[in-house]
Amino acid sequence: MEHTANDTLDFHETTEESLKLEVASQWQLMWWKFRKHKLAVISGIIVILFYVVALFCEFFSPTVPTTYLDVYATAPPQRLRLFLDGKWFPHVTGYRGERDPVSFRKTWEIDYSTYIPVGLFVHGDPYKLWGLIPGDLHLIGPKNPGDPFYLMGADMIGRDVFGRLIYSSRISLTVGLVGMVISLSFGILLGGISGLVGGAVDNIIQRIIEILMSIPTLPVWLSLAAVVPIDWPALRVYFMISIILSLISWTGMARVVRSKFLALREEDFVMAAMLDGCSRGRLIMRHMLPSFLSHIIASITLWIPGLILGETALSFLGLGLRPPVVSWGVMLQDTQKVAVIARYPWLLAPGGAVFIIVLTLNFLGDGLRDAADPY
Amino acid sequence: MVATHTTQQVAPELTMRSDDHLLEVNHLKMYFPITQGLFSRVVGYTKAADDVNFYIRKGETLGLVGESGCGKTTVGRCIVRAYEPTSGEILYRDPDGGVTDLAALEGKEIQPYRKDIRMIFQDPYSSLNPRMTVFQVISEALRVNNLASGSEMRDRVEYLLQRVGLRPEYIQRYPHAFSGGERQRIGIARSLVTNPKLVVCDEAVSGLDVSIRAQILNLLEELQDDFDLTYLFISHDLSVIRHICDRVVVMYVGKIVEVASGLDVYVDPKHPYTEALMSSVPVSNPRARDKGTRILLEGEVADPSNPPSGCYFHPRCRYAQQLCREQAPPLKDLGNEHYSACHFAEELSLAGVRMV
Amino acid sequence: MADNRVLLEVRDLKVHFFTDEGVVKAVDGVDLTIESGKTLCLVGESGCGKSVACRAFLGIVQRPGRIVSGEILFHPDGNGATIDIAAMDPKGAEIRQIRGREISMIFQEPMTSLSPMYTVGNQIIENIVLHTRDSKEIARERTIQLLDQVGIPRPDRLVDEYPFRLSGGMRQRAMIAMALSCNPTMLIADEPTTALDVTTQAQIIDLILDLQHEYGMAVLFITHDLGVVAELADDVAVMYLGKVVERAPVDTIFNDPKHPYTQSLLRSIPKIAMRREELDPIKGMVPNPFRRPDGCTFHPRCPKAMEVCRHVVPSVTQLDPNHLVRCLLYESQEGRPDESAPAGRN
Amino acid sequence: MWKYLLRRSAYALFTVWVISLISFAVIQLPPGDYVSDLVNDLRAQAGEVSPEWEQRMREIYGFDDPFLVQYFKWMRNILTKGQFGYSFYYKRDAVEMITERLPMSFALSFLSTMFVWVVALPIGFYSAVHKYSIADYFASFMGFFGMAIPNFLLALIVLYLTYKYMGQAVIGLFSAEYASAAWSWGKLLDLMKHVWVPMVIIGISSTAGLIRTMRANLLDELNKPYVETARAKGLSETRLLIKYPLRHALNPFVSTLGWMLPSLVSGETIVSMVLNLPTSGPILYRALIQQDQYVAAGFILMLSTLTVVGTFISDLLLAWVDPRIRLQQ
Repeated sequence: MEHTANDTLDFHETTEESLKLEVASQWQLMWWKFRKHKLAVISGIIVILFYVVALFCEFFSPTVPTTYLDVYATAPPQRLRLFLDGKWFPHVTGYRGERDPVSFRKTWEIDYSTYIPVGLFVHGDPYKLWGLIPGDLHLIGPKNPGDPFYLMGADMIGRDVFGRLIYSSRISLTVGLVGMVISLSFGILLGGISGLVGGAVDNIIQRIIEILMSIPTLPVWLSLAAVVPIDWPALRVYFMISIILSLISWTGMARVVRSKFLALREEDFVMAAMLDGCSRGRLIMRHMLPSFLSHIIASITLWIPGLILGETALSFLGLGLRPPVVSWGVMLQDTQKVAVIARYPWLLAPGGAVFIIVLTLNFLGDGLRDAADPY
Repeated sequence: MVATHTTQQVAPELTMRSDDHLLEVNHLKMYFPITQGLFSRVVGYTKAADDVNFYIRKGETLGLVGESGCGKTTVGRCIVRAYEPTSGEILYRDPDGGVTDLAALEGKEIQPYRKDIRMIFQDPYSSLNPRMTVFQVISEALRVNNLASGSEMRDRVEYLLQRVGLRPEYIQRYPHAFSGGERQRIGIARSLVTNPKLVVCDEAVSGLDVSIRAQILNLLEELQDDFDLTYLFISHDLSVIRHICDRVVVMYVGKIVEVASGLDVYVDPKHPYTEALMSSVPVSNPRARDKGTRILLEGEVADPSNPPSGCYFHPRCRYAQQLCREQAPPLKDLGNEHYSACHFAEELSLAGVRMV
Repeated sequence: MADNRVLLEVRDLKVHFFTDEGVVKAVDGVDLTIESGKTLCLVGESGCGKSVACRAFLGIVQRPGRIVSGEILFHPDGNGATIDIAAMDPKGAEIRQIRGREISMIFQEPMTSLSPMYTVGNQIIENIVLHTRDSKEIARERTIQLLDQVGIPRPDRLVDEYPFRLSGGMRQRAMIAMALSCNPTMLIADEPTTALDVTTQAQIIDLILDLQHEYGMAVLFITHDLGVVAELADDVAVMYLGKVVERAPVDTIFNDPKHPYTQSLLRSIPKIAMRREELDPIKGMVPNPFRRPDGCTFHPRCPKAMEVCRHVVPSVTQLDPNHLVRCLLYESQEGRPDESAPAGRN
Repeated sequence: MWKYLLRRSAYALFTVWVISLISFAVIQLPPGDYVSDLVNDLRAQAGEVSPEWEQRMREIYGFDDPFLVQYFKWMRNILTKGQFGYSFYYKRDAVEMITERLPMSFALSFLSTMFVWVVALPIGFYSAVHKYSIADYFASFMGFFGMAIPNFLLALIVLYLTYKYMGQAVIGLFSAEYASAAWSWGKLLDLMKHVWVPMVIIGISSTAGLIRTMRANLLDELNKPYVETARAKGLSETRLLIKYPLRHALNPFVSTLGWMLPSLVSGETIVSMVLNLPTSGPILYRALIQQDQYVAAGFILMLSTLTVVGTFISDLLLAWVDPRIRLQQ
């Protein structure tokens, strides 16, 4: 009654297809599962596009954010057209200026009879990529420098909303990341301690987290943000705001980490690894962390939107980042008055960007979460 | 009448009582604190194992039985040192003859013994990390203990896979490719990879279907002979215990109530609890149905954090007397390696399992 | 009171699950008869379809599962009235009149089968009021009486207790009390003792036997534990991959099994009388539900498989009035009976 | 149960105390104080301000006391006299402003909570029971939509749309004729007419979140064995769903009040600023900008206390609906 492999494994049919699945690692399985979630894949692509644009915003923006042409203040968005009379001729419509007879305010109207030729990879405002590499190449822009080119209209002092939107993405998208890193470190540290040590330490950390969670975030954000001195340099304000944003959100992360730790600690395979003789460090890094990581990544994706929204809200109120720094929230400051939105609704464009990135990050995070445990 | 002169408690000596003992557990206690409040004040203890004494001979299979919550898993985990016992000794004889108290070891000192005493888990699903290949799972113990590396390690894993009835080609696969029975085989290979002396099988076949269970039981027996293994077999399934064990330890609420050879415990029990347990075993023979003689236990298993006075079993015992309510009975040697923790072990004539 | 008439007749029942990966034929042509006052045990390894089958008898198979074909004929009383449960709307009022009143069911997990949000009494009273239209007070009296009958101590207090404050054994008793509350003609018990300790299991088995004796109901007991079968069955049906492969009185199953699967199953269980007797397990394992073998589904694991087993689906052979087997080994002796003939009629 | 109640209230009190400390500390953080602002203003307008006068002002306001002393005085006045200090900016008693504005904030948060529950419960329930139906997909999509749009932006869009299509932006909670009138039936009706816009805007993202939570919880519950038990009893599907899974899913529902309230109050604050509602939001904002410290600290304290009380109530509700919590303490 020798048990040979052939005796017991008649039924373990291995086909080409199942073999692929059987030797697939965690990340492969996750990818296959994620791939089935079409909406999440599309969202993922959009999110990546956003971050690529943010990374090379100097190139993607037709202008630099400080450029303004006050004659074109509050000019409405132009239409981008690719053909003229059936021929390839990318152009935008021109403007016709009129002076309001009552208020003497100069207003701009789209003039469909004039054209401003537009080209790809045109030379325009000079910039320094990442503040280092000088250049003047722009993805898109008017062929004759100086022509008005306002794809999303111009703001109150004639700056290009589209270009500023692109520049803002760098700040708005990374404030979320920096905030995330801070709250993640806090969260993993305290959640890990809580989950690993347990007992009184765990109890106390949990109570502190509960207290922090029951404080309404915005008033605290507001009061902390109000503390940031007016004369601080932009970079310092930027980090300060990230810290303020993360101060509140680390609590949730700590809870996620802790509960995951507690659940994992009960798993037999962790005890088995301990009995194999693994040190505590190896136990955590080699046996627990991999099951953790995928969940953490999914949670992060679902959390960044909150931080982006937080920054936007603070800056919108004038308590977050301040000009000359451009972020979506800073841009939205202009829209605080009803009269402004009523007349120049295109100034709400940064809101659209916030909406799209938050929506896609949510879809992406949802897909990642579903794929995080592919077993 | 209690024959006090023959009463002899399992003596707490520091050397082993017999040369063929591989392991001796003496006065083992495992108390889990019950805490309350913000600062986790200790308000009581769950006495999961309370003064447990037994020994395991080299090469034998010792069964540990009892209802759920009786502390059998706790004892197993103390022996593999997944838990740090509250007090007591776990004496282990090294292959070279030296005796070590595993319960007294701390931190890194346990490391050398981890490879000698291994464990097989109940749940074949949660006991294998789904994110590691079969090779990584099985070889982990070799790797962390620097016992082998490279092709030597690979050969060893492949050899073991084959020994437990799996194809060596499966080495790079992940656990999700396997069924419950196959996973349990992987778990067995993991426990054997370090050439252990003692394997603690904690309900190792309880989660499996009848036919797979039989396959695994056969495999365990075969491996015992080939690898010269000693088993501590923890189970609530009395027919499995009967099948595989040489001697049996019966536990009730953290205490040992009876120790005897596999046959004696079934046909000649000396503790009323064992008698009731045996009587509850369904017999796979419809002609043996005899409802009238079955002893049904009344009430519920006692709460290990608040056990009754005297003998813990007295509230459910149909032979209980005043003495049982007042005094906790010691584990008495009744001769012929039969021990019972009942005041009236010698007087009662108890019924064994219905065997037809 | 057992008059041993046929209470439930199942003919060629098929329950399939339509999943994204394909169709799982969980129950694939089951024929059964259950007589009033008797206990039928349905045995098989996990995944053989026994739980799905018994849910179908109550019309509570959940999506994506569905009764595809077959009849479940229920004869509630002696005057010949017949109801086909399989043909009923699973959400309709008619079938709800049968559930909990004519046929009631107890489940495997006593810990989760009762809602922790309501008291034990509330959940039993609900059943009584639903089917008898008695007042709450009368139902409560009956509930206390039932709890007493199933051996729950201090029933007048425990009636107001929440399930999570009771032990597993007590909860299973409460479940039984609930199942019996409307004097059902049939009780379906789906592995009611699997999650319990052996001592509690013995108590519950005795309780069910006692109550059956008293109420005269039929019991359909699903289990994978052959020891339990030997303790309480009158008749046994052995299932493998969605089909009943052998059906006989309990004594015949244990002492003269015919189907190779039943034989192997019996050889797989350790006997308490012997230490280390040779176990002869069935080789291999239950195949993937999406890739069922052709012919006799057991042939790849069968020690007596013949070439013909690979292609020919065996039909039911009647070895004697009470003994039916679905195996090609026996078909040659009898000739091939009509596939559509209802099985197990006596 | 009583023990639980006692412990829970002690815990709530402690939280409020910690919050009071935090809110007072936060207000003290910025360099300078109201007097230095005042001095700057006066210098700009009138030229010279004597240091003695500045010093005297500081003494009057007690700004030179150590932090703990100031905190202690502040707390003592709140607890014994119900006084929150003086608003330097509005030249009024802070408590007046709080009693004027806070009830509005409370009412708005309360109404938003009701809105969230009333909308999320049936939609979540329907979505779970009709999993993967078109309506379910639509609800999920709307849920994502609601979560992605910042509430102040929604407020701006509503402003824009109402201005464009109705000729007048919906601002405030009252029509002009009622804004400063005393309470009357007419004023209440007027409030009812206006309040639903901010209510919906504030509640929308919480509603989206709650629909998703509700759906997920209910889906979990639908597969629980006790549902099968109930089905095997012969209960009708609707009755069964309401009595069992819905009741179970209600638990997390009640406990969501705990996490929803802080975000509702936050949302209320910012939406109020955009829509210029007579609630705490705009005042708090002003006070923070102007370093009007007693007003700011008072509002933060009261708003936070409000949420703590809300969480406390949700815990009590939870113990009331869930016997496991009630009986296992």
